[in-house]
Amino acid sequence: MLDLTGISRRFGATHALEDVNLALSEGEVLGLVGPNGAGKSTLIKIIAGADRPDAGEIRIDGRAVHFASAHDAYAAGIRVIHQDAPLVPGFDTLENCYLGREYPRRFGRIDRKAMRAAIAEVAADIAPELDLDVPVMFLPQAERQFVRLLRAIADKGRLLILDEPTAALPAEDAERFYEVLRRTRERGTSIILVSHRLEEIAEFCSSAVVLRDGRIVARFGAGEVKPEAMIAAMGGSASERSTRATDTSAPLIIEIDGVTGGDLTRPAQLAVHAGEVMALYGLAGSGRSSLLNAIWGAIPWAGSMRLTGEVYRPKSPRDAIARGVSCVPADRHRSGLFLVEDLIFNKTLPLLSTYRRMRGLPVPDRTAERAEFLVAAERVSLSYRDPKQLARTLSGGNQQKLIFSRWANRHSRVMLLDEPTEGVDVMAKSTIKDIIRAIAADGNAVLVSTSDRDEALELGDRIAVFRQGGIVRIFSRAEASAEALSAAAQSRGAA
Amino acid sequence: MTRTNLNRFGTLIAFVLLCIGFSIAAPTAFASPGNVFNLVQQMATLAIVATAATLVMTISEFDLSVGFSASLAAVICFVLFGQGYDVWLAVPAALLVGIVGGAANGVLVARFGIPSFVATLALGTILSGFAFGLSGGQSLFQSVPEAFKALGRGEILGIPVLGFWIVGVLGVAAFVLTQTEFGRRLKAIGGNAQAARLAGLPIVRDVIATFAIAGGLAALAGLLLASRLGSVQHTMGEPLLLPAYAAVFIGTTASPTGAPTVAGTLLGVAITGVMVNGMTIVGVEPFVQRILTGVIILVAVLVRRVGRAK
Amino acid sequence: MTRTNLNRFGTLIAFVLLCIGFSIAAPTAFASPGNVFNLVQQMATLAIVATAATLVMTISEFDLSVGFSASLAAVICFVLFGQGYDVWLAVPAALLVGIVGGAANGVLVARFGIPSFVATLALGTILSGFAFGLSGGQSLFQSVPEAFKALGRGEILGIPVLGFWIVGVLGVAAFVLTQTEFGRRLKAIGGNAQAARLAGLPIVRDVIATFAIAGGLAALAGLLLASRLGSVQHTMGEPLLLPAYAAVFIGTTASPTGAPTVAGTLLGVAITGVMVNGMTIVGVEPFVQRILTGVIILVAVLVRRVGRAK
Amino acid sequence: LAAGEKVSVITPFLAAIATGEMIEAFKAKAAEYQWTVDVVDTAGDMAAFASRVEDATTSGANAIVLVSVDPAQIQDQVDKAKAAGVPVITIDGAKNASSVLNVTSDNYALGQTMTKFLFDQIGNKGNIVRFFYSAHPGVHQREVALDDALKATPDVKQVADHYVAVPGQVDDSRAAMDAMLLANPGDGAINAVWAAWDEPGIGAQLAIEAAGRKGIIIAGIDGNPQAIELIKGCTPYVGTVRQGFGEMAKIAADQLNLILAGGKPEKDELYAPVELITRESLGVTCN
Ligand SMILES: Nc1ncnc2c1ncn2[C@@H]1O[C@H](COP(=O)(O)OP(=O)(O)OP(=O)(O)O)[C@@H](O)[C@H]1O
Ligand SMILES: Nc1ncnc2c1ncn2[C@@H]1O[C@H](COP(=O)(O)OP(=O)(O)OP(=O)(O)O)[C@@H](O)[C@H]1O
Ligand SMILES: [Mg+2]
Ligand SMILES: [Mg+2]
Repeated sequence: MLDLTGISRRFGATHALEDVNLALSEGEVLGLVGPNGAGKSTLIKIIAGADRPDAGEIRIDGRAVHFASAHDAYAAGIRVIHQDAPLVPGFDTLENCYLGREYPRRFGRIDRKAMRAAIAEVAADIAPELDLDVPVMFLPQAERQFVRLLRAIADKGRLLILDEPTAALPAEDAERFYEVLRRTRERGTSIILVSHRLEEIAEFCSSAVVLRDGRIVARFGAGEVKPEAMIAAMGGSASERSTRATDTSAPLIIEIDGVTGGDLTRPAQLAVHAGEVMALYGLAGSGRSSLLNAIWGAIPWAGSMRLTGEVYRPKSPRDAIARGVSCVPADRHRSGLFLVEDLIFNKTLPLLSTYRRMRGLPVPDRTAERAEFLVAAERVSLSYRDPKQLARTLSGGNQQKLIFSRWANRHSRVMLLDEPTEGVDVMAKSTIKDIIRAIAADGNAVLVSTSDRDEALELGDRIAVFRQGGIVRIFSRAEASAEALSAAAQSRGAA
Repeated sequence: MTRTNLNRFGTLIAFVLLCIGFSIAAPTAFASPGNVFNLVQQMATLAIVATAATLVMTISEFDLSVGFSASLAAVICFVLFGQGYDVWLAVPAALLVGIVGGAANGVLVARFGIPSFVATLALGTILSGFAFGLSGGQSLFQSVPEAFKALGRGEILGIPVLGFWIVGVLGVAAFVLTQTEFGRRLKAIGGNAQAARLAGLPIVRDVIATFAIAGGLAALAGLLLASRLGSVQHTMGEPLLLPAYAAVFIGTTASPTGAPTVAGTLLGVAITGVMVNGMTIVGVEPFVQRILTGVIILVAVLVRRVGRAK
Repeated sequence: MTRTNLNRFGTLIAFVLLCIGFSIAAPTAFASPGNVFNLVQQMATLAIVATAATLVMTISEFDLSVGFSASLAAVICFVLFGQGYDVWLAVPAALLVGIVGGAANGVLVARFGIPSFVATLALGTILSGFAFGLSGGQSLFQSVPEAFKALGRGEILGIPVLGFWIVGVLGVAAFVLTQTEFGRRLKAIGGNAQAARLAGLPIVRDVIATFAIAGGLAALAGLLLASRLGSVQHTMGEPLLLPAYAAVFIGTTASPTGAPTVAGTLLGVAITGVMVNGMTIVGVEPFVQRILTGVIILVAVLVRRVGRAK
Repeated sequence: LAAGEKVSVITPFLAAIATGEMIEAFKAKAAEYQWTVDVVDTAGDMAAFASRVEDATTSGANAIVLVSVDPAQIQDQVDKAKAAGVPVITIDGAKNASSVLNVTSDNYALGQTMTKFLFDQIGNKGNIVRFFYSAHPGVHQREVALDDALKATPDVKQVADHYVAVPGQVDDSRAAMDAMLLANPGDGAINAVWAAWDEPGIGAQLAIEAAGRKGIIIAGIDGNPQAIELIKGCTPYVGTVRQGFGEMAKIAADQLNLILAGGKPEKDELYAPVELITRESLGVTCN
């Protein structure tokens, strides 16, 4: 049904896409994979009418189409979730889902009852606890991702395109989503799925293409879609699972005692040793981010904390930084990046005062900033064109690496990481994991919240599982398994 | 009562307290039916211009030309009267000028990407030049038809005619913003233009339409003011600008998401209107009036914090 | 030449063309050293107020009180002169009032979360009330010390004193914004306040500081204006408000990311300044002047599109 | 004869009707003398006003005419014009060491004439309200005249006053009068409205008419055509004092002609005659 021939798109000196040819048949479920910056999102924007190619042709059912706006693509039956798709903050879930769609009406007025009926059905399957009437600006980040999913799925089309729909969703939440997606597939809707979780692709897609540097470098047909093969085509190799055990004799770096705050409604008890990586796992909205934000001083909290044995009461991230704590916040667009500033700006901002040319004179030394950016970018394998390019022009995964790079060469006593690998490709994921381990190995404490269950198992010396605003269990490496984590995260009854 | 409700009521409570205060200070004069009648009349033009500002702010833009459009519409109407044209021609012509001027703003903003602050100020300056030139800098008051005077004076069933205008214009605007697809689209454009673009909304068209409507409303306000006063000066609309936006912003503090609403704007208009009226009745010194105006506005927007969860 | 450069040059080219046009229309008068001298003097107050606006817009806020602060500072200074106080006391006192007023704006915005439009308009109204009360609503021009007049008049080495003020104030502001940690933080706050907070920036403190500096600059502008004129009216600063923001916005159209810059603002000030000066010299009718003003601004901000990639 | 001379006419208040009238009259007279007249308005902006005076000086104007301002408000610029040999005269301004001439109505006398008329109409006894605007030096003189008259006439009391907002003066005055009427209800609570110039008086008239209040009279200053219509129409508006705007402009032009020819005016301040306009003087009878 969809035919792309010779699609090219350039941004200045960057060839985001070069002569891409792709055909999608009716009912096909195609995986689109490739390293960060390969051009996946760009390709999707073009198919969705959100961007125009410099060359090439798009055909639907054999007829050439020219999408002047996203509306034209919509009218052709194309439904999309873009990567980091923006929502209208003041709109609730229902209104966000209906954006750009025909509203049901009664007596000339918009009929909310009908809107609710249409959305609630799908919502019950994907996110049963989502409040459909709260402006999304008041929803936690994970729930906003449910809103995006709902938006794409609730409105049935011919072709559904999903750009990393589950990047920050825990496996259990993602499974519910794929459940619904399977039904969509069975109805005969064609699907293009972008994901860095290659198991998902292998499990869900009947075919796959690998994009690299703007070109399609490999195609896999039915039965050939295997993670190892795709990684090889991307030019990387899979990482090993480490097998260390916690050194309980090492001093405690951070002690958390009865802390509540934000979504963390039940007092949390946690202590992390020097050299230890503590993974935080749980369903979306279970309180992991709130714990990290409390330690970061970003939200009001109650309870008590100690840092290297001393009382620690951060009132703002500033206090936390001063005590040697570092943090990569979740939700890079809202909480992390300065999209219309350049890469160096984004990298050096939190520790700007360490780049002074002369002590006491608050004037950053640009040469020093640049040098350090180059080192950090190398370290997180950031792919970029120019340190002065705007953060907006990086691909999603590279934006995530950029935020991570802020702290990559700082000596942090405590490192707080909230979904640090969201949208990051497999190769870079293992690089980041290595960095995290190296930071811990220096005698520091790392708390990493991740929605990737395998990553939690791989990274965590111990794994704290959260459920409904509290820690339900802390697993040692020996006790932990995918099944055990899922069971704890979803357990019903008394915690 | 939810947090949202408490928030919303904060500014309203401030308004009620203000009214109670003046009623105590000047029981017979302030709370009299006659004064309520006056208040409605005095607030009408500002309410309509502030509604125009509300629409434009819904798409997160500014329209600084509203005051100038109001003046120009009034001047054009009176110039046409002077040349013997009829109300049925002069009024639509004047409104049309407002709409076209507004649409031009919209084109500059949506098509040419000029920041709305510059575009509307520049276009407004042009409009004011025309108002000046057409009026010859003179006050116009001759040969005003009775039918025109009836637009903004007198009463129907004991309610001032301008009251009906307020209800009509603000009612329609509120309906459009909250109940129609067009209104939804405007909120989406203002809330996140990128999201609106990715959803395929006809942004350019909607932005132009919004500015055109705002221009039309400003022109209407100018005509009603001219009708009420029976005379036109080429600068008469200009003092409406800042109070109109002040009213919208005061209104936003009464909305949980901080978005402009017609109801909030009306509250903002009412607060400023009652304040000036009440202080004049009580006989507050001019300079003290200004100080109190600022203080009361600050208190009004701060009160809502009383009802806010920490 | 990159696209960025072309974009940046667009508005500058418009400015140069404007100057060339006037030089042709009035060769001896416009392009004379005496007129350049005048132009520098005439632009100084606006340039300084526009710099204040630039700082505040860098953190994505508005300060509508700048004009009122300028007036109040000038009034306070002259009232103190009238009571026999010395320049060395009166000037710092007046500046301090501007700084404190600005800091109060910052507190209202950063601590209490009031939209800056409302907070600064309300506070500005309070300031204007004080200016009114202190001046008694009258023009003040008695007992002005010579030392004060020297602040904003005359020349040093053939360059008008006010020229040094422009270079000094704008130079420092540009340095602060582009070269210092503080400037970097302001851009971060303006770009994404939430991300800035999570990156550990002292947002409340920086916002208060920004508004305080803006208030101080506005006060300085008011004093220089008073020095230049030798008299003070309690509303004298108000006409600076819209042109100041217009200048900043014109300047943003010359910046690749649409962010305010001191250089862009200066260009905006220069365009408006040259335009009015040139038209006066050429002798354009007042109403035509207004129309041309609007047209020229629109053309100036549209020219940059010539150099823009589709 | 000084034909072909370039004269710059500068004012911050062109939007004010009276100022506009003076400038029109001056232009008409200047046309007879074959001068080129450039009119500049700064819309209430004193800083711009100073700048435009500088521009006129450097652009080689042969004379500068300032309308409706006191030169002391921009002393430095006027001094510079004088130093550059450009004669400055003012219409409706004030005497100044650096200007050659001020042609004006005696504002104090205007205020006195109007006040006396108004007080006489109410039998020198009763309650008045005041609409004022001290920012304008001329208008302020009228207020001084009222203050003096109030002191001398203890039976007349001022019960309310309003500082008029400009622009928007008519609407603003109307709203203020609405409030004053309510704050002072009952017959005789207000007997008269003293308007420092006609436009606030027109606003007050609208409020009184809408409220249907009887027994209140209004007087203003300027001889605004709309006010004269109202006087003719047997409304509460009973009087205005016409400033001889045309006359002032004519005197100014004649004197300027003299100055341009190298002469000197007879005095440094000349007054145009003022004229009280009432129903009587207009020949209308009302009942
Ligand atoms: N607006 C833009 N301006 C300049 N360059 C851009 C722009 N958008 C994308 N690019 C560049 O195009 C290339 C492809 O980006 P794209 O977002 O399509 O990658 P991606 O495959 O989706 O990566 P990821 O897995 O990280 O999401 C990158 O080099 C990116 O920097
Ligand atoms: N009262 C509050 N004030 C400020 N921020 C809050 C408040 N309550 C929650 N938050 C923030 O809102 C966000 C909630 O998002 P998110 O769902 O990611 O966190 P969570 O509830 O901990 O769930 P998860 O387990 O998926 O991380 C967090 O960043 C949290 O710190
Ligand atoms: Mg992508
Ligand atoms: Mg989270």
